[in-house]
Amino acid sequence: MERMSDETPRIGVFICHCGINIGGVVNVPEVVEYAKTLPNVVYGEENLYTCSSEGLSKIKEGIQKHNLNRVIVASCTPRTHEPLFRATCEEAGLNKYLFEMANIRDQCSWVHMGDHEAATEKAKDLMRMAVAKAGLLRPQEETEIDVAPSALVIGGGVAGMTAALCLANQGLSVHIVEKEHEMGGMLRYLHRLYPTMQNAPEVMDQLVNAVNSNKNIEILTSSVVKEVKGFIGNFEVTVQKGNGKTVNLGIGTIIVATGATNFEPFGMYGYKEYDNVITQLQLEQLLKSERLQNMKNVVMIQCVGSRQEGRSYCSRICCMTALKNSVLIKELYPDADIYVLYRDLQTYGKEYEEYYREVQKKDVEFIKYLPEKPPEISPGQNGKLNVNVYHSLIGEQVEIMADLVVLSTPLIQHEDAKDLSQKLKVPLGPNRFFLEAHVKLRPVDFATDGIYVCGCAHWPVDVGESISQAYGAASRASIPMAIKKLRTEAITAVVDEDICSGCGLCELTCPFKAILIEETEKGRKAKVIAASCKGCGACGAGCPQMAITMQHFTDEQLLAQVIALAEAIP
Amino acid sequence: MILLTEDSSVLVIGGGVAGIQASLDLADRGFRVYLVEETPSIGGRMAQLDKTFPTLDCSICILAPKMIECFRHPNITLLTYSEVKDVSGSVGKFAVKIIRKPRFVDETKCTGCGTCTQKCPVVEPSEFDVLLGDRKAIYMPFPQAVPRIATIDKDNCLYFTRAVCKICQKLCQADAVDFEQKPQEITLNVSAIIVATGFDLLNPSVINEYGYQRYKNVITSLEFERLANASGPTGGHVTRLSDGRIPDKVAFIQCVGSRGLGRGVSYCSSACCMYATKEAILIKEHEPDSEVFIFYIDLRASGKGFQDFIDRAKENWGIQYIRGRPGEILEDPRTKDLIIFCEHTVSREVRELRVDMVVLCPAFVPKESNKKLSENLKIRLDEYGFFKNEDSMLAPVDTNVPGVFICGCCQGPKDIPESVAEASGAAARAVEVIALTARKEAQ
Amino acid sequence: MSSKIGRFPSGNPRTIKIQKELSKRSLDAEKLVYCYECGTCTAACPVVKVFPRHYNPRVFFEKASLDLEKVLTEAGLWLCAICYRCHKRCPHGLKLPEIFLSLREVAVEQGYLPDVPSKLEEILTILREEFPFPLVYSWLCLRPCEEESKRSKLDNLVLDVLQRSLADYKKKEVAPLPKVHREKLAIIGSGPAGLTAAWELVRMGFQVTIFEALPEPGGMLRVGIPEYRLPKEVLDVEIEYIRDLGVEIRTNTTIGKDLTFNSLLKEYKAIFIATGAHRSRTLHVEGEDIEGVVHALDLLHQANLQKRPRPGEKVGVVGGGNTAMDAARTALRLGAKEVNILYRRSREEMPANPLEVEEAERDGIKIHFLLTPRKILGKNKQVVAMECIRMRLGPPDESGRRRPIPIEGSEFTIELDTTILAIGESPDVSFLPEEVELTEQNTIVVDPLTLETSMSGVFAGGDVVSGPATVIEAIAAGKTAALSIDRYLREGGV
Amino acid sequence: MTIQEKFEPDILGFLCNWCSYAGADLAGVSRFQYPPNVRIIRVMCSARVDSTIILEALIRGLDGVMVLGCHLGDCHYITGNYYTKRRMKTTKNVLEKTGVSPERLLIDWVSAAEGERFATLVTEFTERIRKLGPLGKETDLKPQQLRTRLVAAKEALAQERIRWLVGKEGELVEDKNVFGEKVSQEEFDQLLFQTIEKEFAKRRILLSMGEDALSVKEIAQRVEASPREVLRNMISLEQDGIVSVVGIEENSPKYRRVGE
Repeated sequence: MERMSDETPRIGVFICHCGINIGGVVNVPEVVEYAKTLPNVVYGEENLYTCSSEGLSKIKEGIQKHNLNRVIVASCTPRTHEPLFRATCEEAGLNKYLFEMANIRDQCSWVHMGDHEAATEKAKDLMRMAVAKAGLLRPQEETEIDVAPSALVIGGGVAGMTAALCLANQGLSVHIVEKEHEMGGMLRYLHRLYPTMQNAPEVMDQLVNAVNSNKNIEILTSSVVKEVKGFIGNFEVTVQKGNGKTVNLGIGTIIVATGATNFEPFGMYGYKEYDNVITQLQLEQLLKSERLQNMKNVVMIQCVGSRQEGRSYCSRICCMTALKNSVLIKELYPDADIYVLYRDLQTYGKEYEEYYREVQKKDVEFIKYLPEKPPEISPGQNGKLNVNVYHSLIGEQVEIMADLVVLSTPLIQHEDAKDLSQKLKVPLGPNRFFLEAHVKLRPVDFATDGIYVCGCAHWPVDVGESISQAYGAASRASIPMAIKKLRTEAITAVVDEDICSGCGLCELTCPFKAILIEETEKGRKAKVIAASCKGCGACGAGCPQMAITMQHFTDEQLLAQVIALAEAIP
Repeated sequence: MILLTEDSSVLVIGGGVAGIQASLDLADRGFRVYLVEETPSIGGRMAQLDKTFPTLDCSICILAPKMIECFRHPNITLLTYSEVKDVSGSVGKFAVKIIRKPRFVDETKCTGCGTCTQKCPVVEPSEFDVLLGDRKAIYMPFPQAVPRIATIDKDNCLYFTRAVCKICQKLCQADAVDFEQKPQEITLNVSAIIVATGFDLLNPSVINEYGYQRYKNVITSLEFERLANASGPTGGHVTRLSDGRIPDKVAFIQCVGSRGLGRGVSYCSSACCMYATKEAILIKEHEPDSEVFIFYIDLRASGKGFQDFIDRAKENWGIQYIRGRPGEILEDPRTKDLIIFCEHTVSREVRELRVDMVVLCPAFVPKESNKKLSENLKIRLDEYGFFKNEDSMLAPVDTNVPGVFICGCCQGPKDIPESVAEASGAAARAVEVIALTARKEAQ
Repeated sequence: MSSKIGRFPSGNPRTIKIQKELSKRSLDAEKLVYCYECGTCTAACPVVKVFPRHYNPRVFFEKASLDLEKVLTEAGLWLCAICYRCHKRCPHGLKLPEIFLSLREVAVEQGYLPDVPSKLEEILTILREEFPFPLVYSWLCLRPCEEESKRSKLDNLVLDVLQRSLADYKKKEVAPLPKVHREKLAIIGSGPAGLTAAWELVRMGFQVTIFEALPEPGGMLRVGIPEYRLPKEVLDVEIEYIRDLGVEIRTNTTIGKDLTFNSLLKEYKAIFIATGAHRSRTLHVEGEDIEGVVHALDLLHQANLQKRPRPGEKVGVVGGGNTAMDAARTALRLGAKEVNILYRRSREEMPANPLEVEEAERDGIKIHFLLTPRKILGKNKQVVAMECIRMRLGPPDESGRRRPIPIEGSEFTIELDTTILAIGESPDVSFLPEEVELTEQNTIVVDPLTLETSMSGVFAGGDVVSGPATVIEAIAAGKTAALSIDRYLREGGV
Repeated sequence: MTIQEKFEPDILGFLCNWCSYAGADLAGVSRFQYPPNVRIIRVMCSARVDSTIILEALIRGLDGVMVLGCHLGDCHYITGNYYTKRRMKTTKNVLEKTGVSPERLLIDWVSAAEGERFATLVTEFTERIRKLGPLGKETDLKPQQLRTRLVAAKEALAQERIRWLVGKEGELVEDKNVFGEKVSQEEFDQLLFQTIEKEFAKRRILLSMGEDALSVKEIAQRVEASPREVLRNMISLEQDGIVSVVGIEENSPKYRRVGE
């Protein structure tokens, strides 16, 4: 039985300890007692973990036993836990929009750890504001939308191709947009791949042929995404093809697999100053085309341009790349001596540590240098380079006459990533890599529904990890297209037709074209298209007649929160 | 032409974060999923953690929503406290025999109210709390357990050992306690199997010069997590096991049993550098003026935002990193403090460091049950005892048996984001292989 | 597989020869490449504690890879005490002592060390700064082979230098050192720990008296270590030197019998207990009391006192430590035809240091693993056979080593006429008052940094604290105790 | 400074769900501490914040208001934060007219990854407000006078003419107007600020009249403005039908409020 919400509100308040995260700073019992004194609050309780199944069943019990028609949970951030609590209310027969949260952890206890009293006062204020808004909440119904059964993969590297193949084999149609004139991405430049030392061109051809022969996949090379409109299930993507023509695609979900590019260490260690100072990628090119002449001493320097001011991250793949290239050099020239100058050797996990031992057996010396005493390069006799480094583990300067110096540089984000992020409306995180929804539990999703990310676009990873993430992104992207129907949020604009003067400012303001002026018997009035309205509220706050309000964020509700807050001010 | 066989189903073995993610992905797209977990509750290793790196989220707070989603998802059947007995058939048509170990509590009736656990007279060390805390003979492993159903530990319950007591049965208003429950064998027909059975930690007494079990105040990192957790044995206060005092000088030791050709295992367990830093920060958070040291060899922080996390630990929290693997730890018999002898390899001096508590970061090792499961599923183990994938680069989640997939730490040590991505990957491969097999049969 | 020693620059003919020679003598030179310089060996090494400026094994082998020429001239090559603590703690289990020994031989043969005698003189001067008996230490650590025929070029050079220094020692007139402090200090036990502490304290100007139960001072150096590893004459000379410095050594005085511990407490300001671990553990097995059954220490003791005990033809030694190895090799030298060693675990778990095990096997001694005696059978009080049982290894016990579990039904008997028990020794602490706290294994509980026991002013070190260990560890303990006693007296009771 | 109890300002924050609210959560997760004076209301986009509600908050005694959105170009709703930027510019201008320092209204952009920056922003803003002191301290108005000025400002911001202008700014300045010409930003701002000036003056006049019939001179006295200026506003109010002449006394017309 749907709980009728228009009779007087009966608000239940559930305040969480979250172990000691809240309870350790905010005096939770005091806040519960205070909340019970607030208008329309008929029931209040505290528990250790409201998000646990025990906590949730307490909410359901509370709704039934005290006949609640509004529920407030004071705990952590609604961004992660609102869906969970709303679903619980729904199960107890309460419309899930008759629910409000007060963030007394991330925006209260965790940030006012030094002042327990002020934190408790703030929790009370936030409680009062939530109760004020809860009183004015109305039930809402969610609309259902169709999902186009076709995916867009941006980037034709190893990650993009793997994800596309996986989706195609599930019977979904896929469009790959690759800005270069051919597929393969970074694989085109690589020679052999660690740890299995498989041949990169073979791996690439295998993938490219599979992609070309799969009839569910359409490949658009030297093409760029020009514009993305719409939302999950109903993206309208305009792609600009190599020949200047554009094509419009109806897309259900999008996977960003744009990879990353190599950092050029200009002005570091004599790069471009001496010609026998090259990067690992250039070394791999020489190895691939067998143009690497014989040599006695090779010095590799790790962390060139990374883990320092301005680019603070470790780029994960440079150590293993250096080791792999050492193995390739030793295969060509067995009596070459190779010195790897490192800071922290990133040969993590099962296979990479084993690979490190294989390399140790092959006349490769590992010298740990300190960031404050980096190696110095100076020209030596007959074309050799004098590499002078302070071997920090034996406390002495070591001098090597190097025939070749190889710099291990990090992968960095593409220049045009900012442009793509704005088109897709997905954020870039620190170091300009794409920012995922949650670093631990949603590593391949974006916060925006329907858009996913994998490979180096998210963070520098090697080929094996890119493939594993590609399968992950394919799985996430296939879900909406598999179930064909999606329920969208009910937070949309509502027009009061008596006040609306049909001035059309709202139509001008809305970026989603979700509100248009139509002729009605009562004259020109604004009309909202619920399916495409994203609920941002720009039209409402700009309407000259103040005729538009947002469901679940109405003017009265916001005002009620402000008034409730102001009550505490003497 | 979309060929998504909605009627096929998938078996997921292991209810940790990887098993949960794979099950949710498959169930969300309409597949029937059977999630088998050998302990009474899903949640796995991650449920035992207090916080996670690099965001310091409270681990159970971000895992509980997913566990509850699994519990409430119409397409997922939770088979907890159950084991895989036998597997036959091939991709598309596997027949799996599952043994549902008797809980001696009727799952349909128990509401998880917990009165029985309060009154039960028998107290046993709790496996979930790594034997630091205790539980009753009838217990729920942890507050956020899913499903929230009690379980009776047959070997210690007075009724089974001396045919007395039965207090829990008398007290239970839902009349859910049923001592006559028998093991139940059910057979499932599934199209694909995903293994996500996770890992164990090496018993660090193998490196006996570190004194684990000999010295009271030498604990493992998992024991630390339980001590630091609010619903742990000490309510979230990290205390010394010798005298219950809050330590103000703590040392972490990395690679205990890892990266060695002699004792322990030869691979790197890849997540310890990061979680040691996290645990160090937890100490500084509880006790700002405490001193925390981390003895490491190579700091491995190459994941997203990891290096910034370490830099923040150094600059903002003042954690002291020492490059060197201690040679010896001795215990001061009176104060039970620990004296660590280590060469600070960058200054080449051997120094003694007196601390109140030592936390060892032991190697990740394969679970004992891997052997039996690999025989049942006929999938290969690698030389360390982890499950072996077909190709660590091109087919990271496939196994030598088509239709059987592996993800998470059961195939090698990795951290939570990699496990979650791999779990989604395994789900995608399962769907792809089912679709391909169905299409082949349709032709 | 390339070796880490002399690896760079690769292709240098001289270093290649060294690498070939090394690979012939010991495998671990190859495994050294896996070292990632974690510093565990240096942290665990007692010699580093005594000579931090001269010796760091990790740095030595790293430099040996980059600049072999220079590193071979360093003192570090000669200071390893062959105690294998590094081997037990290294994550890869590398056996550094064997590499040092082989490297010395090969370096001499390859002409890297033209003037060995002056180098050894230099080493002896370094040792004299910190050691009371540099020659005893050198004999034990440089290990010159005692059979004439098998001696290497290096062995002969070493023996010459040591013999010459021994002769100088005898001639040297030593005046007793001035007594600066009034306090009189007592040391119980004249083993390596006691002697080192006495030497350090007398040099600081204290009056030191050592009480020794046996007729001859030296402890384990005297009774435990066989003549072929340490000629007793060297020991006598160096102990004489310590006596001349002013240390009074009263032999044949057992504390607890001739004098009570409490009487010492009244008379001496501080006491250092260094009585070692001489009481052999019993096997608790039927037939252990039969006449042919003898404890390893007693055999070694008899042999050392030239009593020439007569072991039978077929000898069985039970145990896997250094004492078992010495007892077995001594039995061979005393005329035994066939010597077998029975050890209940496997080779990796053997406490004896691997070099001793190798040399025992080279002498023809057969070692049987995973075997323990169940019963000793005798006929008219003479040992005729021993019933043994096969073992298998279970999960690790508290000591971290895997627990041996007997396999029922695998019993069998070996004929032999002598059984030597070498299953470890424990200290005789009966003379101590209750206030001195003990562990279950009867070793004394001390503060690891100051070596002070639970009684203030009473210190303890060496085997009586650590259980059976090597000479260098006892020396290091003696030095630490001396410093603590000095600090204790200066601060009026720490 | 007398040792009276340190002034603790009350601050209201409007944060957009996708960026600044997420940034605030990240500050929490990373335990960046900041003063507890701010109370946050979550809105789906910073563009949801109507200027009138900001004035409402100040009228009710808040000492400072923060409106934090996504960085320009990052907005989850593409152009939301551009509208916020324009509306807050207008609000600050009106606020200035009341004598209250516009610094009490903070407009800034915080991304989901800038936890530390959010904490610093809140700390600095709280300090600034603390220096400014309680609301209105910087003016020499009595509380009642300040209140009527703020109400006048709020009513001005509710006027169709200003809201229409603000809504059209994007089109007029960036694209072209209906005649194809482009208005420069300066020109537009000048026009906007003039309109604000007029509307604000009219609202103050209406508020000061209350129900009685007053002459221009009397009104000028009440609002402390020149009679000439008041007259001009009265004519335009009369045109809008909001006031009308109800009689003549000593040959000066008496006006009374009729419309609205």
